[in-house]
Amino acid sequence: MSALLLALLLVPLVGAAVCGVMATREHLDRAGKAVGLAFSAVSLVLVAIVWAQFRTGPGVPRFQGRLSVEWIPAFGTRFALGLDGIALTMIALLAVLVPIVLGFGWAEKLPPGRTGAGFTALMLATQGVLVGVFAATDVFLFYVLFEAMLVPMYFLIGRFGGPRRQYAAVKFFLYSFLGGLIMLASVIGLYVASDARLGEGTFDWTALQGMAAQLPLETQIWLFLGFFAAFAIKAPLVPLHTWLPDAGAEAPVAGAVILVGLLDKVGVFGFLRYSLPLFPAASRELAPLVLTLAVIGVLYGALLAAAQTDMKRFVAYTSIAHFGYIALGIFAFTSQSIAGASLYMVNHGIATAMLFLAVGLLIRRGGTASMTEYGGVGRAAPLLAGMFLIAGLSTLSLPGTNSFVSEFLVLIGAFSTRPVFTVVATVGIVFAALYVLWVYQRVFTGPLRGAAVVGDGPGAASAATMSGTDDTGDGSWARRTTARFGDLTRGEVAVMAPLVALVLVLGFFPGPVLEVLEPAVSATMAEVGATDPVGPPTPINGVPR
Amino acid sequence: MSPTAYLLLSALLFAIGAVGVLVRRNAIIVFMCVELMLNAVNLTLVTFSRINGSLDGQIMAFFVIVVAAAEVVVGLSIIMAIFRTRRTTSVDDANLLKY
Amino acid sequence: MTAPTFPSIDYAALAPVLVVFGAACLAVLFEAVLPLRGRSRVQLGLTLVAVVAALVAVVARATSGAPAVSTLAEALAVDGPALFLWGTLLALALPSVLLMADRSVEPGGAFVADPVALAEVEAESRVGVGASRGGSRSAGTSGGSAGGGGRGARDAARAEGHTEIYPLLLFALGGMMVFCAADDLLTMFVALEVLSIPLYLLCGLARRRRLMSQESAVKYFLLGAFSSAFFLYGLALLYGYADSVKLSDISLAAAGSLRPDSLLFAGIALVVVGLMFKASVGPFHTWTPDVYQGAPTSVTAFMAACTKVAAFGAILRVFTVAFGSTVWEWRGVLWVVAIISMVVGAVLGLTQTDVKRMIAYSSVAHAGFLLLGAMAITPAGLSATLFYLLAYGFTTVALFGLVSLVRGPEGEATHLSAWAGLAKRAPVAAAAVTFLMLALAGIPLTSGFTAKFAVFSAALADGMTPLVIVALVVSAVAAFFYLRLIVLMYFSEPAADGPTVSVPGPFTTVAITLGVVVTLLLGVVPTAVLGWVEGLSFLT
Amino acid sequence: MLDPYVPLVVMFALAAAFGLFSVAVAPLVGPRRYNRAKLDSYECGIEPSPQPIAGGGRIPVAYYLTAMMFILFDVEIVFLYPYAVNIDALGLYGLVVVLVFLAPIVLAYAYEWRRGGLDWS
Amino acid sequence: MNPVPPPPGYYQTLIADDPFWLTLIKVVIVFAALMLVTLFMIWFERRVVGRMQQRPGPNWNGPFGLLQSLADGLKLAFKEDVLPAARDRAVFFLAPVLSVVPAFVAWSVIPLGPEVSIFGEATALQLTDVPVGILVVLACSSVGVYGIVLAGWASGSPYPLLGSLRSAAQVISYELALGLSIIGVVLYAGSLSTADIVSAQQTGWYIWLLPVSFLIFAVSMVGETNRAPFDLPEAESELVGGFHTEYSSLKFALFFLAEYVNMVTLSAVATTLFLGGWMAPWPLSLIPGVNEGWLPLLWFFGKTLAFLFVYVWLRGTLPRQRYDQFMRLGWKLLIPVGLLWLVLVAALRVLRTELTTGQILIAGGVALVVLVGAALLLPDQAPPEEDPEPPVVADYPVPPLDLAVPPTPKRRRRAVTAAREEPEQGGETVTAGASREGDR
Repeated sequence: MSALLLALLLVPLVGAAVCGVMATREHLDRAGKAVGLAFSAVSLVLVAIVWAQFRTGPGVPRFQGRLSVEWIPAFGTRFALGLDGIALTMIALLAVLVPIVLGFGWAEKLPPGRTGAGFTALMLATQGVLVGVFAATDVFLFYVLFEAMLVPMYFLIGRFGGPRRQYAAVKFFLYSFLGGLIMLASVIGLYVASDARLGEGTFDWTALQGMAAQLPLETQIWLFLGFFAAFAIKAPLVPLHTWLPDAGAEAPVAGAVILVGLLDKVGVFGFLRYSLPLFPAASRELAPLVLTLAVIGVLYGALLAAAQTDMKRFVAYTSIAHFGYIALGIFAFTSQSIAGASLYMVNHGIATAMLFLAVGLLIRRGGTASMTEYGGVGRAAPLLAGMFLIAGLSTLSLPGTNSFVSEFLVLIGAFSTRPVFTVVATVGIVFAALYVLWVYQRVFTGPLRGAAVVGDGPGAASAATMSGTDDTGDGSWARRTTARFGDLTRGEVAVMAPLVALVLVLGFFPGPVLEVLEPAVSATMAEVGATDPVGPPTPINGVPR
Repeated sequence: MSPTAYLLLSALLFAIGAVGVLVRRNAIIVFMCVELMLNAVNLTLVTFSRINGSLDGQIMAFFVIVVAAAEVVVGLSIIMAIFRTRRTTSVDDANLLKY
Repeated sequence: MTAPTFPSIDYAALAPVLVVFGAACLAVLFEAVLPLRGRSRVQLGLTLVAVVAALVAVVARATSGAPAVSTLAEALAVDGPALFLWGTLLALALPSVLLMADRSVEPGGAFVADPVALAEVEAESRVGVGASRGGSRSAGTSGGSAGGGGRGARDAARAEGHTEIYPLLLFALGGMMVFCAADDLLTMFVALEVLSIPLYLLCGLARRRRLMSQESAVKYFLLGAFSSAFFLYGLALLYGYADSVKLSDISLAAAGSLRPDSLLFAGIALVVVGLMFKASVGPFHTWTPDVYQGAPTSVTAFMAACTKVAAFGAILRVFTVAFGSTVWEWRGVLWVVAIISMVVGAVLGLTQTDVKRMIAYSSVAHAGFLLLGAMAITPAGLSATLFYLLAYGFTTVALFGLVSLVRGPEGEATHLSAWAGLAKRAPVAAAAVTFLMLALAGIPLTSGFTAKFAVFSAALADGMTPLVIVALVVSAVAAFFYLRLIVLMYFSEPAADGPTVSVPGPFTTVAITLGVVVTLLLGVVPTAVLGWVEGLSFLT
Repeated sequence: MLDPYVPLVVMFALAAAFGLFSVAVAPLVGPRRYNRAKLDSYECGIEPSPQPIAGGGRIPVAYYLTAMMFILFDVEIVFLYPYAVNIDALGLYGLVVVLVFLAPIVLAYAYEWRRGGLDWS
Repeated sequence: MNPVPPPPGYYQTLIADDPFWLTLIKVVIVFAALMLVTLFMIWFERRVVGRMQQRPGPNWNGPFGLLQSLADGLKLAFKEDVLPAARDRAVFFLAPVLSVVPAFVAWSVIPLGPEVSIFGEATALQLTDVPVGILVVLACSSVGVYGIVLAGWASGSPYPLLGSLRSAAQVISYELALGLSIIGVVLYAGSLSTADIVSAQQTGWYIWLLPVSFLIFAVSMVGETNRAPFDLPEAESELVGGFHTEYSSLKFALFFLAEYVNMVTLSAVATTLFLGGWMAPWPLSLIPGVNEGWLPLLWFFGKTLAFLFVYVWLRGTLPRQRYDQFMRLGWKLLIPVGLLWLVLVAALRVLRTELTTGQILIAGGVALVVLVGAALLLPDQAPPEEDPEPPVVADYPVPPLDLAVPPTPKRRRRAVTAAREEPEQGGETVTAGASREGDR
């Protein structure tokens, strides 16, 4: 399994290199895209094998498929990988989403001078680095990859993004980089502390976990805050979130999926993997702070989502609300809430991906992300409307969709320890229903209207120019008198279908995923030193379905 | 005379040189101020040599003299080159490089 | 008169320095006797051979496990750090030499044509006179053919370029090597001058934008001489305090001397100011941007990389060996200096519109980071700083190599606006610049990150937490202007009459590739180098 | 016991007094017949080609060059004096060191010669 | 036969015991003597040159015209003191003083004679003997340059400026050779004290031991004092009067005085360094007691006068040199020869005490090989340039009779062929060259 894990890391990177080379030749563009897709498919297969081999149940080791090679002995750092349930689910989600977004991007018209192969290369590079981020069991390695993943994403946004892409890319990079640097201080602090306590400096997660928990509270708090800064920016928690709407709105849709669906998960993943186990005392001490931010995030994200007219920004703000839930679940310190949060990470990825893709399909047709330019799209493109609706419902956690299970787990788990926060957060559910349905109503229902849908209004024209699409050569649009665009093509349906399936399957049948998550969750509980408030922990498989 | 007086004198010379470097704008004069500083150091070295009762300080003064000579040569040639190109030695007139 | 005792000389230990200085002298001789045609090739060959031979000698010495010695009447300490610094200097000199030698981008190289040769050719081609210094005579040839021949010869002389740069470079290099191995302040001072003076000259030799180049030379010279005067006065005061300028004696004296401490502290302050000037640590950095911008780019590369190595090598040695016993008295001041340096470098770097100036300010910020490591007078601090120097040097050399490739009609186009959309014109060059910029910013998997990590952890372990925090914030600020260049190159549309990126000649290619590869290797697998620097300690 | 340098000072004082007296007395003893042309700079009919610096003229480079060369060689010679005094004590070692010291200077000298730095046109 | 020379530093301690009144007396006497010698010298020069040119020279004032110089001096004192408007006030006044003072001070260290007794005080015929006597002389001659340069600069007029620059360049150029030749003496004497140097010559004058040093010293001495044939700063045909063009009256007299005192000083130094100072010449030195008491003054001034005669002789015989010839002589002949000679002397001196004969032979062989090698590397002297101008036969230039085209010189031939061989690259080169014309 170690070999598989290494392969999971390397395959996308090799693919990225191959595509990157092919991107320099104009005529290899299509071939490059195909090669990239093939590589991502290989990754998917590999993940499936790993998943099958992953052992669950009580008594499994903290990490499976461990791989540890000496890297920089002078720093006591090792190239160490290993999987726990949480990491596995995230990697699996990644492996699923990357082929989908690559498939989505297949037909995307790119701005002049940009090649699809280059785009694919950057996507695969992101995937490879992200696998490493999730699988790292060496804090130094984690940090290295944590910073390294900024680079391909920076170029994804900066090169393939919307009109304000430069601003968004730099903002994204600087926020994350600053957070990372603050975390670096803590990483070094951990190292120095380990040097003092263990006799030699180490970055091994297990060793550090044993050591750091013994640190005095004050030290723990300082170190915790260093990590927290990075993760809170990444997650993002509310006062540090402002880069996300910009980045989400300006990134290309496929990039936004990975950015919001997975890259940001590193933040909450970091809470789970690093903040809690390494600094349990500090985590408990500062939990109210985080919870406050989380709940504010839930409400603030929901309110601002409702106020958006740009659909990509809308999705970004809904994500902020969701991240609030996840953080709430993590810092409530119950098995249910943490399991729920872990599951939420997967589900949010799927839901957001789908929502983004649906928005992307709409933009591909209308040429703009502005809601005011659309109206009654459901008439012209019923399939698209359906997709959007499923994604929206999943986002608002309608029972039967995947998100419901996780949100429910979070809320009931958190309620037992933090009733006040939970109650306030519950209000967010109402908001969610409000903003999703409102958007759906404005865009998809009613008669055909809006410049992007029916006319050659200024919005359409400018949008067409902006995205570089050329609609004069396509006579099929002109023949339609009602709408300028049609429903989903077969290819587009094929791209969306797996997501629909996932939404529904995980909505009704989350067991396998929870099973994988369970050992990691209980280990985290043990590491943070928290016990469930009432009686023995309820088996999390026994939650209502 | 007490050696302190020599030390004070050399410190004074050094300070005059330093202030000159900072205040004057003509390259040649700035340069001469630097030389003044170097020679103030020589005086200090020789005085300390006397105080310490060792000859090292005087030997060091020799080294300083050599270095000062080399600096004079190189400095003059550079200043001369710029003078020949733009016919001024004022540091203020050298203004292509700005912050 | 008592018979003097003569110092013993450990030739094996000194071999690298001797090779470099010997080659420098030989190069002067070549300059005097060789004919103009082909001289540059011979000089380049000699320089390369000397640098490589010295490098081999350093490596041989380092691997042989020979004990650290202080030789030449304890003027030079050939110990672990000294050998590493020598290796670094020589390794950095190699690409710098190649950059200087490149003539493919600019016919005749980046330096002014040899005025003597030009005058010679001119005299030869003058109609009717025709007598040259070689004693040949061409009276009676027709004016036209004489003019035409003169033209060809003139171009040839121009193409041959300035060959004095090689001996100058070798002398500077030798001075740097002595500088960072000097075991007493006087040797250090002499070495300081030996390394500075050729650099002053090299700065003023640019073929294009000559005024700017000469101006930078004057500025560098005046401020350099000013700073060495400070160093010297500090030396004198320390001599008065300790009755010796040997670093170890100063340390001993500081532990218990009857002299007033004001001498010691004034001496330390002045010596440190002198050293900081050379290392372009803010607030003593004022010459840096001007000189970096004005000097020929290949010289800037050499200066930026090697001078910093040498200066910090000396700073490390002085701090550890001479001032180690008084560290608590002076460290507070250096905290302020380090903060100023980092902040000034990052903040003023933001406002720059010229690439070379921008890198100059970045180097000021980096000097602040380096100071962090140097201030931690611990083995970890020492090894971290040494590693940082190596990493930073290679990154900088490669970066300036790339800067020299971006050319407009007026020579190098260093204004930021000229770099817009460069990625479209030259994807490979842009990618290399990007990578190096990320290394300067300290992104993981580049040498910049490894180096920063090492330095910061050393500083943190030595109790400089606030400084490390400042350094991290400054890193983020500085990242902004690195990113800005990347943004310009990748996300902006190229200007219609923008500069072109020349196809680099083999020399430049090798130099840049070397820099990029080392930057990458030190970021990904720094083990070998870290292993080397780890156990090093100064001879006290 | 008199410091051996005191007579030097006395001599200096006497010579300086004599010189200053002469300079000071010169305008007093001579006649004064004002004539504007007398106060002008001396000319002999032809405009001298190198103007004085004050008038924007330049000093030929060769003078600077000579000055620089002088500084270098003079410093070299200064080093030879102490050696010459102590030649017997320093012995063979001293000789070798002095030769090593001279070698770069000779080299520089050869370079200067060859590159025409010693030529006056 | 020769008495044992006193130990080094003997005269120094002897003189150091002088009471202050004795010092004062000596100072006054030396000063007065110098003035007298100058007056004499001016007369002497004019008379000797006159004789050389088959004319009597000054013979009207006093016996043999001896008072001519005094008359000239008095006349100068009563001339109008012209002060040019463009002068720099302070410096214009100080320059003559600066020029004359070092000339006198240098005399303080010249040993005029051995131990004598003045008013019962045992002392030496020397104003003072300092351990670095020779350096005092050199320092004084260097400071004298300031007087010249400042005089030229302060005049605010082109001729003096150029004259002073020339003069300064000349003095400093020849000072190098001078310094080098003195080192030879110091090598053997082992001391910088002038008295010690003279004592060291008890066994033999250095002119025999160090002939090359002496020659170099003699030539440099003439150059150093700006005397014919090296009197370029005062080249009337080019520079009117040199650095003192704008000076008149007593100020001019001071420069004049300084020049002559310098001449005398250097002659005295040459005597001290190479001719055994105050010691009697060979056949006379066999007479016992000839080197004691006041008698050596005679020998000393005799030798000095001999040098001064040579000065005059040179002036009367040789034409003035061209400036480039003069500088070439200094820089390209005197300095390298001086340096080589010095190394040779030092090596011999060291090796004689350090090595066996066999080793000396081996070292000599090696040195020879090195020398030969160095000689191969030495730059080739340019052959004398032929006059490119066609010979003027009548009032107009005519072409040479042999109209053969001379062979193309090597260097140019290569350039021409190179240019012909690269026509393809030529285009590129030309455009590149054209664009490069825009260089600043």
